[in-house]
Amino acid sequence: MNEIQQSLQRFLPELALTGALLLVVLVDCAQAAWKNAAMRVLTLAGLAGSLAFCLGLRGVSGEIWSGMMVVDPLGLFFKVLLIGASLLVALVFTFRNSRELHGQGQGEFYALLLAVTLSNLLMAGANDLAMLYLALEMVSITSYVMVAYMKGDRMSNEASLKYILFGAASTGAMLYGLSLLYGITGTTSLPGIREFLGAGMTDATRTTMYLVAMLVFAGFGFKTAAVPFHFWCPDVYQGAPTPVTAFLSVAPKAAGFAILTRFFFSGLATPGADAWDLTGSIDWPWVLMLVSALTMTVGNVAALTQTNLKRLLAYSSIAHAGYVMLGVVALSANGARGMIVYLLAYLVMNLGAFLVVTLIHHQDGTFDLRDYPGLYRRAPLLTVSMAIFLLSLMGIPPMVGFMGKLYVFAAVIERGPSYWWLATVGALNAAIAAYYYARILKTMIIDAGNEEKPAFRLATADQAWVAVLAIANLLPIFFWARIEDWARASLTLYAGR
Amino acid sequence: MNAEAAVFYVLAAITVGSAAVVVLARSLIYSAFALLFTFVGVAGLYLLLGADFLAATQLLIYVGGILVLLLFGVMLTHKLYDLDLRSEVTQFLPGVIVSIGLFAVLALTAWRTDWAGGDGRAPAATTREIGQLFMGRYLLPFEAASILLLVALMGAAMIVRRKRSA
Amino acid sequence: MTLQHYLLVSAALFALGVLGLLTRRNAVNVLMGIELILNSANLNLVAFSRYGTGNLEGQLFAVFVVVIAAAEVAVALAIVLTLYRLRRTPNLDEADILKG
Amino acid sequence: MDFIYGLLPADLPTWVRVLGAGIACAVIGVTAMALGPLLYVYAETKVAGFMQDRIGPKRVGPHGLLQTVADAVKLLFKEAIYPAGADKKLFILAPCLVVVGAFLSFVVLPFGSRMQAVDLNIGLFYVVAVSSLSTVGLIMAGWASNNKYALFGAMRSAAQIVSYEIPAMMSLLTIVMIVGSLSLQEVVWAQQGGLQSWFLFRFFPIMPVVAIVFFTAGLAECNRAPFDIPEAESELVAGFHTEYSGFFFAMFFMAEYTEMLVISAVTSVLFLGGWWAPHPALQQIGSVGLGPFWLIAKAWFLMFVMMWLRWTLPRLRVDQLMYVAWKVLLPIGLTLVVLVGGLVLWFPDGFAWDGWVGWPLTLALFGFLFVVMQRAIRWSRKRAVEMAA
Repeated sequence: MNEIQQSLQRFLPELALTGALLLVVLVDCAQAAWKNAAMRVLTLAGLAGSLAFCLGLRGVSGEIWSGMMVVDPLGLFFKVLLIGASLLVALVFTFRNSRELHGQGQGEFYALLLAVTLSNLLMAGANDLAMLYLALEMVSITSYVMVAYMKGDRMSNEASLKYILFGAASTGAMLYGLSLLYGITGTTSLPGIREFLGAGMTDATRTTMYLVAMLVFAGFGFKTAAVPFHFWCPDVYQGAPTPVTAFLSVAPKAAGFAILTRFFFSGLATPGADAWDLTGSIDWPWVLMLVSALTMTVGNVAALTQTNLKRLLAYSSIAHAGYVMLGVVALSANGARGMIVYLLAYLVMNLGAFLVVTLIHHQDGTFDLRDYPGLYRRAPLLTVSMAIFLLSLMGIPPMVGFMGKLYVFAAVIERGPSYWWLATVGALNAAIAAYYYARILKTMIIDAGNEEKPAFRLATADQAWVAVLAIANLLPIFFWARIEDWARASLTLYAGR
Repeated sequence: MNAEAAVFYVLAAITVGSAAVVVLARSLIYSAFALLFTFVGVAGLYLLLGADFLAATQLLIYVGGILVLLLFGVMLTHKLYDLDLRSEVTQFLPGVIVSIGLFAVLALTAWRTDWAGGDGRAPAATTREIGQLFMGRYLLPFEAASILLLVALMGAAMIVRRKRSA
Repeated sequence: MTLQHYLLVSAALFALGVLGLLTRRNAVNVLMGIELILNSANLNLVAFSRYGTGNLEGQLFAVFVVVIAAAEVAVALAIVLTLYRLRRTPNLDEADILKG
Repeated sequence: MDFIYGLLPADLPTWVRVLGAGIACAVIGVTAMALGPLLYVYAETKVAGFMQDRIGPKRVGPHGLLQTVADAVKLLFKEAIYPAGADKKLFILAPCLVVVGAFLSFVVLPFGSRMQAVDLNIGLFYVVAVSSLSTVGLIMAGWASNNKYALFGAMRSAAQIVSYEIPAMMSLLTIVMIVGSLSLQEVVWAQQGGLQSWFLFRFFPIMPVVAIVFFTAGLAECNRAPFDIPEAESELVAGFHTEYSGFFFAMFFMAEYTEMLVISAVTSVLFLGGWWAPHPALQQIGSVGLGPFWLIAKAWFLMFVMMWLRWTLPRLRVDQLMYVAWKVLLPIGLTLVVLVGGLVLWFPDGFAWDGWVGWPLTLALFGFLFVVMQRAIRWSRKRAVEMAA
């Protein structure tokens, strides 16, 4: 009983979300006019409460629920990031300012948002193969439903179908890999697996570990949309309602990186050594380097020719996953810090870009870049903010995006000359990306538009949120020391047993 | 050849044979009904492995739930009473080559790897222990799974329900 | 019977499931292939649980997989039904608005 | 099986005795299962006749006793007709699956303390699990018939069975919580000591409700009236077996009545003490155990209740059918699970009034329900007449 009580205390963020989820489902059954407002408030309150509970867990480290999950600073960082992403999405995107969601039932949306957040948190702290797989599938299944949210819309439906078939196949492959891992090590708990692998293994088993790693990576690659498991990504991001796209491009991806980090560092690292040291079983860096380089390149090159902004941002988000992966490749504390910083930056810049796209779609009903000329005159605030978001995505100082790139590139270069080619690939990619981001800016600002279109009428709340997100891309540079302290403090993985 | 081996080979033949029908049959409905035998065969293998609880779960959920759902899916996505439920096949040859290669790799893995060894005894009668584990060590995944089922139920209902005329 | 026998059966199921994924055009049929894959992984888990350590972890994992599979199929079929309602086809390659 | 094993001469080799006992069991079992429906169909016609002020069968044999035998013989010799365009393989396989699904449940039914084919420790779970085979069989039959009414009937049946399985499971869970085991034999042993310790009469106002939920769901699971929408003559001809004739039709018939027997027997095991006599003194005559007698008597009584209901209650509409499953029985079932869970925790020995007050109260409750239902039916008939006039 005592253990359950202790687990519950360290599980308060998740409990708050669960409570809010159940309440939203109940309220949705009511037939009242205040229902929608109540559900929105409940959702926001649940998320905010969850965030508040997270603060109480600072510095706590340990196993909960008999080793099914762990609480540790890195997990906490991801929890804050994930809850923050959901909170921002719930605040910024409303059923009023999105043409796609307008008129759809609201209860399920909030319930699903809370459910995805909850599963993301479970994923960030999973410490057992069963829990890991369950959490991953929970995130996936709830995301499938969110993508199909626009009833009667062909694109939404088609996107969801592709998503679910691709997702089910890749998680199926991952499950097979996990089952083989259980067969090799005889346990499903990550610390147990590390203990076993740390004791050394035979050559035959090492070969099997390659196979396991490949199969398991199918699942993680699917979640983080890394090449070659990225095929679903553009279709899904284009077909889903834009708020959902914005959410999916940030939260599950971050959760994917959380679980990737935990699986590789907590499950496969050498016990006793530095927490960021992997077993010498497989040449991990080379595998990850290749994936990272391919992901960046494929994403950026494909984005070059896109005119649909949702699709363009989808490809660019694939590329960004490649940059984040650079942090993982470095396999060092600095690399992990780079990953953390990059994900933080990515959250504010990507959500901002998607918000602008949504607002433009709300007024003009288009996602096509060819309809964007002349926007500067019609909506100066949106254009300026978009410029900030895009410059941030490019990695231009002093935006946060620059800090993210700086940290990951530094971490890679610091690893030695054999890694420098990767940094070069990354730099080249940044140049390609700069081209298509700049093209959007040019279209919006310089190209002459059709003067007949009316000026933008934006709600005050929407203007405020755009401005807040733009400032969030600019300001952090001024109190960077605080952020760096936080990132450094988050670099502890619970690795005991 | 002892009795256990005989039972195993029969079950394995049923499982793999019907799985092949699932994948190769031209008619969708044959695939679906062949899946029944795969599921039952796998349930039999579970029994042989001493996992009686899991075998019953397999029957209940796979046969009574998933298969019935799939059959509904097959029938609702075609003209009813249409006998010719064709399921077209694309890229057959490359697919076969890939799967044969995959099978070879997995078979080799199964043969060569040094799997974690125990004393070779089956876990004791499982139902009670599984129940206790669900309420003990696996409490969190157990509860999380219930949330998952709730959300999936809600989501599936939301997706198929026609848009409100409001 | 040894562990390897069961692993072979499961490997065959997995390969057949992948074959189904690769060659079928019908969405429901692809789902069947996915079920084969999940079943093969489950068979692995139970076999390892029996012949490996003799602990129940594998069996419990398998129970969760079964539950997840059920939820996944329910959602997937809902989506396939909507596709059919909108498009009058369950075939995947006719779902082709999203391209590029 | 042990029982018959004991009857065989002890000087035979063991394997002969085991084999002999096995074969004898199988023969007796299958014969009983196959011939039972003859009896039940006869009973059904007689009950129906009585309820509707008719005489029922009376020409063939004394009191028409051989009527069903004659029917069966006719069915067996009738030509098996395959509808045009039907899928012959599946058409034949379907009734086999349904029958197998129905018969497999018998494996775990305890007829006496030692009269049980296998005492699986997942017995209850097993009973629920094998019944899924029948569901697939139904869909197969409906599809293979190449007839849209058959297919509609099959899909309705399947949807209905799957829906009602959930409340049935919920009420099963309460019993499992009280007993702490899934083995049917242990469920029966937990009800030792006569009438007052049967589960139906424990926790007075609660267990009767559990029993009603289970029995109602069971009734729906074998597609019996008032839940016989899938076979509603006026809408869907005869449902999934519309196209069947001859031997295969007989198989469906057999499966249906076998399922009725299984549901009744399981209900008896769960709530009516299984093979225990109402009073310990009635448990055996001399050295002969009366276990099978009591179980079969209880099961037959419940089958009679099923027939009674069939000829009394009007049929539900499809939407009402689903409404009852999801919005009435399921919430009640969930509440009961929580409630009984609490009771098991706080009153491990049952309520104070469980002993000698519980069962008369329960019977009074059922009597009350009976009267209320009778009134309701009479009232609705009167209204229908008024409306017509």
